[in-house]
Amino acid sequence: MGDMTQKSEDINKDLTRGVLQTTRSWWMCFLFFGTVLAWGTGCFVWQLVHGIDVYGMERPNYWGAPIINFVYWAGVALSGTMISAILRLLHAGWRRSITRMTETLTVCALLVAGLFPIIHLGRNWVFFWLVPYPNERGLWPNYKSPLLWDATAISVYLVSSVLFWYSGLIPDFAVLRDRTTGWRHELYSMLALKWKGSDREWKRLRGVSAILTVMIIPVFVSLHTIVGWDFGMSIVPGWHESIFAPYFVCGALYSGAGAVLVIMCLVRRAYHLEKYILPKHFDNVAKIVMTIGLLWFYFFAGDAWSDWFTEDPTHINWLVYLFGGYKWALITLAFFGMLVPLVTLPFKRLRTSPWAMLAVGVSVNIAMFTERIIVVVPEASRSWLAWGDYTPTWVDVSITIGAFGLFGFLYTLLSKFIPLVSLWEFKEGEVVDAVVTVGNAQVPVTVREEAIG
Amino acid sequence: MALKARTQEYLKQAGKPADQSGVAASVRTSSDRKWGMVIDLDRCTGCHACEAACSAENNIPVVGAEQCHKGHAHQWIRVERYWEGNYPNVKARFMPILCQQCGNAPCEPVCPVYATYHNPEGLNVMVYNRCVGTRYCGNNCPYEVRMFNWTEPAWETPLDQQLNPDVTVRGKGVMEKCTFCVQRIRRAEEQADADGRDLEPDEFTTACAQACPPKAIVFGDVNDKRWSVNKKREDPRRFTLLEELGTEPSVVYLKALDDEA
Amino acid sequence: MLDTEHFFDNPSDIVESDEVASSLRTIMIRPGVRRRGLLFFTTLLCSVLVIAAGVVVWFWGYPAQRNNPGFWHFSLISMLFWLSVTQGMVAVSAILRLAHASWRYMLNRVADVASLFGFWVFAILPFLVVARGRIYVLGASAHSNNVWRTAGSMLFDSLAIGTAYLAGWMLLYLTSIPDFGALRDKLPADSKKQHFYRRIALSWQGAAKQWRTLRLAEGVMVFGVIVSFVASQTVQGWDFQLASARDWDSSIFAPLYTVGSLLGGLALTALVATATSHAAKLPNLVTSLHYDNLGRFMIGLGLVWFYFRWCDYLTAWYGNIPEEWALQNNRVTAFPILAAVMVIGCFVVPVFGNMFRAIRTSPVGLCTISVCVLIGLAVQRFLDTVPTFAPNYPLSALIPSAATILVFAGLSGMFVLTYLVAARYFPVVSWWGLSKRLSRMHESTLGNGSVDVMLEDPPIWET
Amino acid sequence: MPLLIDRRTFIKLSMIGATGLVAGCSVDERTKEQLVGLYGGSGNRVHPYVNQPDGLQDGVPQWYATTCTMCSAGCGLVVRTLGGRAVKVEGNPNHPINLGASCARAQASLQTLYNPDRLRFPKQRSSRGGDALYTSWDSSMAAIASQMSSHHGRIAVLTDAVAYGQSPVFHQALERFARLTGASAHSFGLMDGAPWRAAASSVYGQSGMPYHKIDEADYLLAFNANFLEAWPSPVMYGHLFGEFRQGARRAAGQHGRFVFIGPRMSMTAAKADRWLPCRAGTEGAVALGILGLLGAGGIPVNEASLISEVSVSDMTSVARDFAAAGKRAVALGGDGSSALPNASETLAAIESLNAHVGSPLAGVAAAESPVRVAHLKDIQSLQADMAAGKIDVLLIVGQPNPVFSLPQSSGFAQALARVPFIAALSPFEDETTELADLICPTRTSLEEWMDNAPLVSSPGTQVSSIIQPVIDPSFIMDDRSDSAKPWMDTRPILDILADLTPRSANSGAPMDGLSTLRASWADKGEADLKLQAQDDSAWLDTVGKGGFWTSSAAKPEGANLIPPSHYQGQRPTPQGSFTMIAYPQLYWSGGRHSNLPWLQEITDPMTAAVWNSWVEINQEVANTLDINTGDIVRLTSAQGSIELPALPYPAIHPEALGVPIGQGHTLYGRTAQGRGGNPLSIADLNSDPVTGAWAYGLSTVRLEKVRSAESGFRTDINTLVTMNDIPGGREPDAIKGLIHETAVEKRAALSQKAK
Repeated sequence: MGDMTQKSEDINKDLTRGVLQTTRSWWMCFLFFGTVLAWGTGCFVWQLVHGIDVYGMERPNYWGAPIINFVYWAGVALSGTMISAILRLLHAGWRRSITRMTETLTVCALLVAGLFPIIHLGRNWVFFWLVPYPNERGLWPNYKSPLLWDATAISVYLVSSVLFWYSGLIPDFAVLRDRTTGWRHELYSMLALKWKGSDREWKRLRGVSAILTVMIIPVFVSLHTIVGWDFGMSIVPGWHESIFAPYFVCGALYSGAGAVLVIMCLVRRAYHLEKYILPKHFDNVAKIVMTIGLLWFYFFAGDAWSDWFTEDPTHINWLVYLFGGYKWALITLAFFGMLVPLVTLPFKRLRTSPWAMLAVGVSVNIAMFTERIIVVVPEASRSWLAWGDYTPTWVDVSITIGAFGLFGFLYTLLSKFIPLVSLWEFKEGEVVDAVVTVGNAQVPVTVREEAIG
Repeated sequence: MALKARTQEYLKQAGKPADQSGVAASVRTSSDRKWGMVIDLDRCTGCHACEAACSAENNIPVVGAEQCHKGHAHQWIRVERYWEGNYPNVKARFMPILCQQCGNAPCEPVCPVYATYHNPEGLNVMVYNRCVGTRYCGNNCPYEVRMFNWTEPAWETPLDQQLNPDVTVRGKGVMEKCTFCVQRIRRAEEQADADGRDLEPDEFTTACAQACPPKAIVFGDVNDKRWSVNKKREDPRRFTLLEELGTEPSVVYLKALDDEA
Repeated sequence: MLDTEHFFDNPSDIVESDEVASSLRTIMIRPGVRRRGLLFFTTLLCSVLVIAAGVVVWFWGYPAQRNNPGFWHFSLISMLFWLSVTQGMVAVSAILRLAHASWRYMLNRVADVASLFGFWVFAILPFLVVARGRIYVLGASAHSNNVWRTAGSMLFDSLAIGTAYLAGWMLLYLTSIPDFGALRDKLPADSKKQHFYRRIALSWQGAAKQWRTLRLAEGVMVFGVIVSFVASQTVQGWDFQLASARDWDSSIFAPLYTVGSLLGGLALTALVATATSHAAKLPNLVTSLHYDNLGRFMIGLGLVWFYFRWCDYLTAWYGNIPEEWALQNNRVTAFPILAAVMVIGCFVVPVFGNMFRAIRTSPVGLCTISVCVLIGLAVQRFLDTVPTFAPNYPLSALIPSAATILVFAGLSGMFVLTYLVAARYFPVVSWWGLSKRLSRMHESTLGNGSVDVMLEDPPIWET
Repeated sequence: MPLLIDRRTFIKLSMIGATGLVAGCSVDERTKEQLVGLYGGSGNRVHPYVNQPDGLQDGVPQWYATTCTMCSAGCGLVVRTLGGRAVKVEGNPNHPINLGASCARAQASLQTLYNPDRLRFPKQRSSRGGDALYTSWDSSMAAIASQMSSHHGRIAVLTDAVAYGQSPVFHQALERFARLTGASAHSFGLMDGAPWRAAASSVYGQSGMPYHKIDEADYLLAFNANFLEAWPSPVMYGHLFGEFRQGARRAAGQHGRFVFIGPRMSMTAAKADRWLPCRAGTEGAVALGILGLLGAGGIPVNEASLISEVSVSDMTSVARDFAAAGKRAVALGGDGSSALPNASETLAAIESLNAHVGSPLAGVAAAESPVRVAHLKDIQSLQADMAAGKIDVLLIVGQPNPVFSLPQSSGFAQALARVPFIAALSPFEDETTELADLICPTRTSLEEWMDNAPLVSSPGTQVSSIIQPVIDPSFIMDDRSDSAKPWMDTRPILDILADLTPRSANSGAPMDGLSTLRASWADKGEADLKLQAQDDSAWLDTVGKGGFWTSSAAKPEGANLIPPSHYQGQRPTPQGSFTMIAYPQLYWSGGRHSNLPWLQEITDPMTAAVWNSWVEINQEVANTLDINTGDIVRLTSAQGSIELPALPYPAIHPEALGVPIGQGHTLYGRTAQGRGGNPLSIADLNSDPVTGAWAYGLSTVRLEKVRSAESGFRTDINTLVTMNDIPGGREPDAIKGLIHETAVEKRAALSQKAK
């Protein structure tokens, strides 16, 4: 077992290098995202002062860039849960090295997504009226409104994903606590909650993560169902569809999985984790992207088809507008969201090359952002008695870029404080997947984790 | 009109939809009054006097050419002109569209802060200082009659002298719509209570109905048969806008008549 | 106990071990059916039912019931129910192959045989699809929502349903070639049957290269089956179910009916597998591991089914558009008991029932759950279409009458007959599947712990 | 030292963060209160309870009856004031003209009262063209008085025909002022009643504005008569039209037919059952053609059809229906047909249609005593005097604004330059007062005493309404300056005229508006009016009621029938050029009211355009010339050229271009300046031969495209903003065919119900 301890020491050194050393390129990244974030916040303050008029919205379509961003970022936020919770439920061993990365992706994306319901308000400074706090006038928010379901779903999902993320981090904080001095030591010892690594602690940690895995699945589905029902519940011709809930969940998974590919490639390149994130991981995530891509296309076609199917001009106007004025969005969606994945994903050689998968991840996310535009704007532009159009202004664009800036800023900041590959999970994986020689045959033996429940 | 006939027959057979609207049943239509309006499209000459009277009565801000270009105009009642046919046999129809004070309003359940709710007198009331500006009600209104304050409204001195103190001046970020001149309803009710009597029929009316030269708009209490609005509601030319959406609008239109024969 | 020393030297030796051989022999040699006993009795009963249903429909249905949409609608619904459930079984087995589930071998053949029901469908469906136009003109809406707005519905519906069955047949035939080969070798030389099997076994020698091409073909056909299944269910979901729902073009119907038929297929696979293991007197054909996994799969599908159903209901309720809400409300208030049966059958029983390991792993438990699921799905078909006739027809005319129940029974008889007839000609329990299962999955002791040793097949596309 | 932040610093940090956020976007509640101005005056100054405006009680509205002078109809108004602020204008329910209704302009009259661009203090301009500096009232009145006394006999007064033209007391005061100072009085307004009076005298033998009781008519035939829009009495005709469509006559279920013959479908034509497009300016030919068919003079029908492009079959069917309707048929001329080169002949032909049928529904209500000369002839005579140097002092009263309303090439501005001293008494600065040496702010009609006689009233009713100040303008405070200084210092016109009239001649002449008014009512002809003016309580009742009106049975006078039988009107336009129809838009009253924000923002009824003017081009013609909505085109005529955004219009004659009058101001306050183009500046100067009234409605122009429309909004490139709900203004699919029903369907429904 000697080589075991030596190997775990190498693993510790590799994985905590990102946390302990601050390279120049990290600072460059941090400052770049910081400036983009500052530009975005500046635009938000400009919108606060001048009112919603700075966006390009008008009478029939009242929702624009903030809602599109909200749906997109809530979609990206679903990826972490899928990787860590669902794959753990399905005993997919290969998930170990990327769970921490994707859960951080979830937390950051969710923080960004949580901001947009406040940005899109007409009177942003009274956003707290949406929170059901007791007040002397006995006024409660209206729980029949899908926007309230949104607020609840996001806060529940934020709490549960932070818990899920933090519970996995405790052992790693303990490792870092023992390797750092000065204020870092104080910080990590505070965060590690006096973790000693005793068997009782490991058993309790496994219990917590088992429960969280099972409980987070319904929260993860309900978040994007409710975001879908923001539109499904209205009676706007294009939005009043019963397929919107599963359609949005698949859309979210699709862009989430794409984001996972992007993050895996970038983090692997940034922290030189070639030994930890293997081509096998890219291969499996790419397969997830492909299956969910097909599922998403099935729902997308179902939504558009069922409007065409009614032969009622009011329901078909938005489709005419989609194929007319918004043809550019449809072409970007078709090219980036359907053609690129369909061409690259079936080939194993492409699936295992990180840079190809980065390209596919980025193209999937471009497509899904355009798809959110297609879901939000054309339908609202062709209402019953009034038609309108939505031309994004510079504030719309800079709020969107500011959102990416905020996400990047948070991710680089967090990657400074937490190791992006979970140490204990990775080591646990090494032991389990040993190769056993039985007779003269080398048999890959996987000790299956005890089934949950 | 196949669609309408089918709805009628469908509702009759399948029973009325369950009584659920944005407000608990106890609050809804508990008082005996229900305000309604009749707009006779044959009389309406499209002169927009109602739009001017409404702007004067309800402190509607003037937003300027650029905001109009961006589609941010503020008219609570707008008189739409629909073209039909091509030169030379072309027709133009005038259609005043205002908040229909729906009995079953799609904008009520979706407001997260109860800024718009259904009051006992059958009005869809807008609580301005409660509105946080999510604009979901604007999306969900099929008649597109909800106007949003995209920027801070401004009246240069002395135009601010003309502001009507009975109506709140809305700030930026608040949704607003026709309220059937609720300030006039309240003033008439208070006056009646002060005199210790009930509201007499046709005692008061809304700003647009009062200004309309051809008397196309008639406003009144639909539950009290003595008001003149009820006689007009039985006119065989009656129809309501987008009735198939189940919004139960309280504004009844009377068809215009063409005599090309 | 199997001696594990040679266990891995040559996996095919395991077949020769006595335990495996004995169970194979029982299946192989007596594919036929003896005169008396349970099998004979069921064959007789089913053929009587089928003939009775045919007579009723042909001699009484056409002349007397020409203008009664209720009668024709029920026969169409029952046909659609059995059609979707059989395709569901084929799809479930295809999904298990795709997901490379190690416990799938036994269920694959049992589920694939359901595609033979296609022969009955090809016989009956054209009549019903032609009648469909008339049913819905008399019934719900003046213009029936025909998903193929422009083209005629009959051609495209049959095309979609037909391809699903064709793909099922090809997969069945391909995976049963090894069995035909075994039969060819086992039967006495140049007897008439032996000639027949030699011709359809396509010179199968069991060589490694042949196995590899078989696995590749199986991989391609699995993909074909799944795609055609989804297409066929989409068409059924929108065209048949929505044809009668006036103006409520719920886009969720396609996925709802896809998941519904998967759930039904799963339930029916469990039932048929248990029945086959009893009929073939092979107690370890379907072990508790199979039931456990089937149960879990059923929980997942039950949840997804209820999720789609809830989307449909909530969108109509919240939108509050009279036509749409009247339809949904009519479904629930006009037939409260049936609505309850549907929800309990398709959601409460499979999801909460299967949560308990004891119920899930016991054959009796899983079979009762499956029966409830099938009842729930049948009621769902009834509940989605009949209330829309309400405005035109008094509800009394739409209660299933004796004739319609007989038609349903006839169709069920057809389904059972498919299995019995198929059993005469080739093993309903696949021979190579059984040997593979027994050889690949075994408890073996490693040191002092016992470890489930499982020889992982490389995934299909890596052959 | 543990790094832990203790609780107190943590709270401090978060407070700083929080306040930072709040300060950034806090809304200053104080400004909102200021806006509404709860009590008297504006801003946060609560009026000392001591010197309240009369009868002011907090929160209790005061209603004052007055009369609207936004156009010459003279509708009765009732203005609601709260805390000394005029808040809402409503129609006076018992006024016979409008019976409680009011039009968009009446509602916007409040914005003339509280317009930010009002002239606030008298201004003196040192040199012609230099910038004007504020002076005091006394110095400016002294300057005018001295100028007038030193140039006795060489003085001219140019008054505003719309604001003061309908006021008998103003006429009296002006005529006495002119007699005593030897000034020549001229008045100018765009829309002219002269052709009407000429036609009435030639057909009915009485010179006056003809009336048409269309509410009792069954067949209405309008020749380019936009009686629901700008002129002569839109609210009265609006009410009558409402009755015509769904009034007592329709209770019988027979639908009154309304046919409109005109080159362009105006808002009124949109309400017609049938619109017969005719070549611009040839309405007279159609009328004469129909007269010919009815066998009462006129011209042969195929000649009429050749001239006007209205088909013979249409004309015969109209003539047949007109005759069939008998006494219930009414033919109607309007502002469109009275602005043609052959205006009097056209109107005479139209009125003789009524005379031929002998319908009691048309006639002349009250003969007008002073036969007034046409505005164009009047202004051209003034221009001639000025050019000849005979005028030393010119006094401009009100807002005639001839520099804007006459074509540049008419030379009026150059003539003005020849006058040594010009003084303007006007509430607003406009293009004409720009050339004046002295400008004194007068009050708008809601702030002064005046009376008003409506232009048209139903037969047998004599109406004389009263205009009274509804607020005391000194209570409009300038809340920017800290001292409580009134925002403006204005004086009523009657007081100014009284001051300027040389006092030595008749001492004891009434000094202020109220006394002048009561004096003029006292020496009025009718007995009961005289009584009103003398007895105080009777006078208060009259003022409270808003005026005095009596109605007696109308005696139908005989119509002598000399039907015209020749036509010298418009011939087909030369090839390659168009006929520009400059029509008065219903809100902007010929340019006078385009400085009111509401009237700019409320959409135009037919084109749904706002904040701009446009050129209506026939759809096919626009397609052939590749002109789309919003492209900038140039109209050039003999008089000059203007650039306007084009608007392909589905309902206008191919050879005609419709341009609304009212925009294109170069100097008229922030709301009106620099918007669209002014068609009057390029209108031809030809006039009606009989009366000399200006035929601004018809000019030949050439059209060429300057550049195509750019997306986005820029004021400098004249972006056209249209507010159609559905682009192209088509009927939305959701309510296709829902909002109208043909009479055939109605009759079928009625008979089906009857069965």
